[in-house]
Amino acid sequence: MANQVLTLVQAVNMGLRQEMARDPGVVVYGEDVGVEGGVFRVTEGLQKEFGEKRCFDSPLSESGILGTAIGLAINGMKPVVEMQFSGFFFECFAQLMCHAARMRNRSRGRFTVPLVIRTPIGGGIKALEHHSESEEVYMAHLPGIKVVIPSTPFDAKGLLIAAIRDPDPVIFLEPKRLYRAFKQEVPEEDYFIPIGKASIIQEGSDITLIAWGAMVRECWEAAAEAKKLGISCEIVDVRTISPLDLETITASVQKTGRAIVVHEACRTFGAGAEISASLHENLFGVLKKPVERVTGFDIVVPMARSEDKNMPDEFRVLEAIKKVMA
Amino acid sequence: MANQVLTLVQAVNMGLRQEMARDPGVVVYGEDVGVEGGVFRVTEGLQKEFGEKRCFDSPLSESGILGTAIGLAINGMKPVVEMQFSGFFFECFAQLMCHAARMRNRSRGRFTVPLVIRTPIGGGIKALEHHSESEEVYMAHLPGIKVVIPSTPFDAKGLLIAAIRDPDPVIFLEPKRLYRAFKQEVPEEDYFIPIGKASIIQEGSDITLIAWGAMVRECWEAAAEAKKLGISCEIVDVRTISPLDLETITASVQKTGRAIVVHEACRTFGAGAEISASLHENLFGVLKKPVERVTGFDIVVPMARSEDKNMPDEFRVLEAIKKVMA
Amino acid sequence: MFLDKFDPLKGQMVQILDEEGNHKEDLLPKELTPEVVKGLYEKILFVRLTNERVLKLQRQGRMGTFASIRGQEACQIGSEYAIEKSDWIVPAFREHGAIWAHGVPMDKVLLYWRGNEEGSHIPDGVNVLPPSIPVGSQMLHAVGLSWAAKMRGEKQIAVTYFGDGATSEGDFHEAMNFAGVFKTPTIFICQNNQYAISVPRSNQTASKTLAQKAIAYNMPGVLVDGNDLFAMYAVTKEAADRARRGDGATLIEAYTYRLDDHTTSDDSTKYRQKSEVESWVPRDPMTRLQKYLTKVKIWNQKYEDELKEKFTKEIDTIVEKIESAPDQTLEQLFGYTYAQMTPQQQKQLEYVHSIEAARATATEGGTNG
Amino acid sequence: MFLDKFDPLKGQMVQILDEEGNHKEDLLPKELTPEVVKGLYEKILFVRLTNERVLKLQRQGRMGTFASIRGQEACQIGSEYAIEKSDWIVPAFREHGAIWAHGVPMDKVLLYWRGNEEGSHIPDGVNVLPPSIPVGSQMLHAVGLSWAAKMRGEKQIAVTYFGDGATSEGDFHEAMNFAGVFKTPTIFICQNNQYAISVPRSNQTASKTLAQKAIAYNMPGVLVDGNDLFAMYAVTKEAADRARRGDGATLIEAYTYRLDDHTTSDDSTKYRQKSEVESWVPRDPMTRLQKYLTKVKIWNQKYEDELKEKFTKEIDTIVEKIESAPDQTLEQLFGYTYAQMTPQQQKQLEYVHSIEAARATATEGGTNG
Ligand SMILES: Cc1ncc(C[n+]2csc(CCOP(=O)(O)OP(=O)(O)O)c2C)c(N)n1
Ligand SMILES: Cc1ncc(C[n+]2csc(CCOP(=O)(O)OP(=O)(O)O)c2C)c(N)n1
Ligand SMILES: [Mg+2]
Ligand SMILES: [Mg+2]
Repeated sequence: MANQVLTLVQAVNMGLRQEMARDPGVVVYGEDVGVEGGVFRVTEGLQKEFGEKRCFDSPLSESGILGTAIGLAINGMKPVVEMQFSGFFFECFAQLMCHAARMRNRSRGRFTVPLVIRTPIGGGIKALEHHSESEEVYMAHLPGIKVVIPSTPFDAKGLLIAAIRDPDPVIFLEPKRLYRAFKQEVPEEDYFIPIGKASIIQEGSDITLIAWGAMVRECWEAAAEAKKLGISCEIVDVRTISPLDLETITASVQKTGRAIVVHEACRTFGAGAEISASLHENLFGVLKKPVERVTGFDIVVPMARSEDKNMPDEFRVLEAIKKVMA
Repeated sequence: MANQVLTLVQAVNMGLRQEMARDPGVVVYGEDVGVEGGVFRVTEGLQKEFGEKRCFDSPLSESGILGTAIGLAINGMKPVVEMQFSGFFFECFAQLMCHAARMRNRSRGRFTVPLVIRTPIGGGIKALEHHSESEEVYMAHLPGIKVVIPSTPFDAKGLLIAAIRDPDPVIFLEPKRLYRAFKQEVPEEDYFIPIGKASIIQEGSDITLIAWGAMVRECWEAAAEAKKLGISCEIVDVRTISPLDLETITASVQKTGRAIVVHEACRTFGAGAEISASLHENLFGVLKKPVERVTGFDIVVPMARSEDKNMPDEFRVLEAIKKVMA
Repeated sequence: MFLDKFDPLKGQMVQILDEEGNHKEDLLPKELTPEVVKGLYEKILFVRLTNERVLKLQRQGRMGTFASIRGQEACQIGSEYAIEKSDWIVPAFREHGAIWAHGVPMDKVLLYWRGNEEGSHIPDGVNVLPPSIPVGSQMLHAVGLSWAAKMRGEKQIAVTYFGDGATSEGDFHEAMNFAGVFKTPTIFICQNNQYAISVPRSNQTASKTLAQKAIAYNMPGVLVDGNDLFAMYAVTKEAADRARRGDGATLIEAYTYRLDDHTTSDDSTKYRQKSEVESWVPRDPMTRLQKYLTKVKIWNQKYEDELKEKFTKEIDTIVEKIESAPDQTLEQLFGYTYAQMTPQQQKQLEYVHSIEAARATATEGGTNG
Repeated sequence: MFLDKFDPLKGQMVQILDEEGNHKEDLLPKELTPEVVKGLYEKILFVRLTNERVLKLQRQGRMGTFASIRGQEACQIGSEYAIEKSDWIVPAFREHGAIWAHGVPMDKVLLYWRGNEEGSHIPDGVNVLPPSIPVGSQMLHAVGLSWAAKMRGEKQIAVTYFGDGATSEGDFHEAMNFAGVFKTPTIFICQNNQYAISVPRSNQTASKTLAQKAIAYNMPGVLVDGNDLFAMYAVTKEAADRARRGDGATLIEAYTYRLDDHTTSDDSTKYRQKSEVESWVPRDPMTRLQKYLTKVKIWNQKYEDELKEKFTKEIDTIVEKIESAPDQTLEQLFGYTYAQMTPQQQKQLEYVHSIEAARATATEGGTNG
């Protein structure tokens, strides 16, 4: 089969289409995912191809979407539901925490909830209020839930397929800033990216940059600039936030002795804290410098005109690299 | 005025009563807080004393409770609402995140939301499912919200008064295990414990134990055992989880060179991560040993008969002390 | 027949068997023969005796916090009898009657309330979800379960139980709305037992009945005497047939009363008058069944005494079983979070094993340190 | 008078001014004199012209994503006119008409949509909450605001606006229920514009009207022609009087249509027929007002042209003002999270200042690094 050159939106769409074709139990629903094909067009064409029973609009009701999906999943279906923006995710968080995350445990394995929640996350597209937040740590702190986030079209398709076939509930975060940011070759075939495995996307020897989603590209660009200054950066794309692949991350930092974690979410009690803490705890005496965190600030995500002031970018990552290497 | 010897429940009750007497804008509501006086009797007698307009039952509707409290607070009242158990807190989390936490910022100070949410937190009383969780980090990661948790009756009254008089939304966490665990002298007078200040409750020179709520007592007891082994523990009662008083915590660890953070919540992406990360980042080269975290595990909080197996206790803290001092 | 004839806006309530044990012949479903009623009565008796025993064990410190169902047995046994074993039951936490009748062994029920996860390990083949403590949250699961069957063209339906308090939660609304929009084969049974802990029904919502809330979703809503086994059976049967026919969901308000405290942690004398409780005693669902069964010459004191003796022994066995049931192991506590343990969990499990070993040694040695 | 005469279950809808500009004299409130109607018409015209301008600016990249209100102006201007300036308005995000009429300067409205926080900085003395993007969440605030007034014995009420889609959210249910239980002086105005983005009203809920959802809370619910300024005024006035008298809340379903796309990011041709949109054009709330005002000899082309010219100039000034408005400073972005900055924020603010200084130097130097 040939490869196609796709955006992240198109890669997710391909993954959904192929999984719907493979497994008649896959149903896709959420607000505006049917006729409209989703506000970001991720589900475009699915209703046409598979009919209204496989891909359809739900009422405007996030808890309703997840709560019914839990029932569907227990009774043998494979719901892949969309929360239109992660900023509205907390409307369904009680269902996630009290039920989706716990049903396997509560029933000692009799009932499981193999569903996927897709939701666009993060800033960078100058959207309205509540449309640019990064809530990954809330989800990742929850035992029973897996949280993945791709940073490329290739990974997006592969992680989505893995998520759909996973026996447990998976939250599939889509960095909306990358939806159409670039294209990449994506195989037509079936493949998957294992959940729980980070990826070393660039090898280097001086310092490890750790990021996920849209921040991976900022690291990439900062690393290119750093190279000009003679600094060799290794880049870890975390890909799965929970369960976190500390093994890969730690091995990299063991080698480089220095690390920077980059995320959009606000700093305090953010996901970077766990990574920094774990690195320090596990590599005490090995680390040459304290871990740096380049993050969003402890403020409400600013509206469109000022959102850049909060968002970590290449420049801030590069400054951090220079600081750590100094 | 005389002191009274009170449990934590009684101390909170006294604080509520005195604030209701002082400020006619204070209204207390929630599920079963009126006639019943709360399922833990924290609001006992308030309806009788202040009438049904000041202390009353609401429908079984957490989002309704917080959402209306936001409106009340904006329009000049001072709602002190109860969420019956923190395990049901996520029913109102969207209101907390999208509105309570942001109204000051969104309106550039025109509207503020000075309200208090009281909720019992944590395990240790062999309660039913969903009644023993510790959700503090979810709340603490949210800019715009303050999160406090007392570990003694004295602090409970003082922090509650501070919370009620604070100009911003404050979550007042009540460690249910301590509700009636012990009594303490509590002054009749008006006093408050400043929000944002941790407290060194025991000085020591070898190691700093950092905890909040019910875990403070486990640290206390472990420290007493450690003393027998010739180890001198300093204990920091964090008291305010957000904004975290890193200054006090860091100063203590700067002195001792060693630290253990103890919390009931599950470990990964828990509040201990931020404390460990910050200590390592700020005291690089000063720390003699990596920070230890003694926490609940990454599992669903077990039901009553097994909850002890998950809960950090004196023994586990002491083992950690021995490990760090080894 | 009931769904379109009894209008909750007019305050009409379905009752077939009254407090004196008299029944309306025209409304009585034929299938409720004396023999069938006898079987259902025996279930109610068994459930009530078990409930009593648990309350006793709890007072002796041999049980955890427990939610009594005394007074609500007919709601549950009647409605359960109206559905197939292959149908789903999605309970709140006060439905031991319904879930046991549907196939959950009573020792499981008791283990749950004893605080052992094995109690919510529903046996294979029994289509009942574990109890749902978060009030109002479970009805959405029933919508999803029954919707799955509909999607596959199967005839399975789901019944979900919840309290009067649960109707105030947003999830009740969202569940009803989904059921309305997607015409799912779901039966919503609200056991209006007049209280949500201490909060009386009248403070929970301003609407005169809970059944009328169905109008907001273009769904039939019907008020039923929840202490009337016959009415509960008959109305649930009609709703089940309707659901199976593809005509969608129904809301049933079962008007009943919680004769005991909310749970064993509660003291209901704080918020309700003894006289109120007493006024409900004659409306006890068991009493009127005894009267009916007396008329059809099935019930007499000897019959009752023999049954009680038999059931008491059965309950003894159950209690022995749960009191000797092993607690959950560390492997079990970690092992069901995901299909596979995470690396973090593996490390934590190792750690806790070593801690427990050290603790055992310390305890043996008589000191901790 | 409207609230008890028009039954949504019977499909009855309040209309006073029809599409041809004919009115029902017996229903027309006396206070709607031709002069008053002229004033309201001018507001509608101003709002519509502003709306058009913003759409144009957006296409030129001079505005952020914007939600047009074309077609819904009468809903908003009519209902707003029925309340006092001291009353509260709690909008969703498609209520520029109502909030401007209530006192929010139009430059604030535009600044908000331009993505500047100063746009939700409602001026002192104006009782309007900032737009609420999370659908369905704001009605609870209106209940709380008006409840506060009731608690203090003041006569203030609150009006909250929301869409047809919002009725599916749990928070709608909880807000209605609280308003019912506590009899708060709240008016719930659902602008049923037939769509929630692409989802038609019929897929949102199975109930025939949204107004009938009030029955679940023992609250009056009334269906109103939302494109009829007179009806919107009259019904809102009755609800306001009722609320102020202490009789509690009302649900008004304003039946209207969103003539434009959901927002400027939307393309409504994907999900609705051109013919459907065209069928609503004759029902435009402005057209029928023009016809009415022509009859009472107020409206003519010259009047319209002069008004347009005047308003266009006013809008020019507003646009200049917002385009020259300063962006938020770092101090502003940090300074309103709490009454006082946290130590963490202080450190972060210092850091970002140093970063921005370094960035400025790097940019000057022409390199980054
Ligand atoms: C979401 C949520 N909020 C609060 C509670 C605490 N709580 C447990 S039972 C109960 C009352 C339930 O009343 P109702 O729905 O009428 O059921 P009943 O107990 O009468 O059977 C409350 C408030 C809970 N379990 N879940
Ligand atoms: C809680 C929540 N979920 C989803 C969205 C995304 N969204 C924005 S507007 C909208 C549709 C709103 O429809 P309706 O309530 O009818 O209002 P209208 O836009 O028609 O005025 C949706 C789904 C949101 N803003 N908030
Ligand atoms: Mg009840
Ligand atoms: Mg709409």
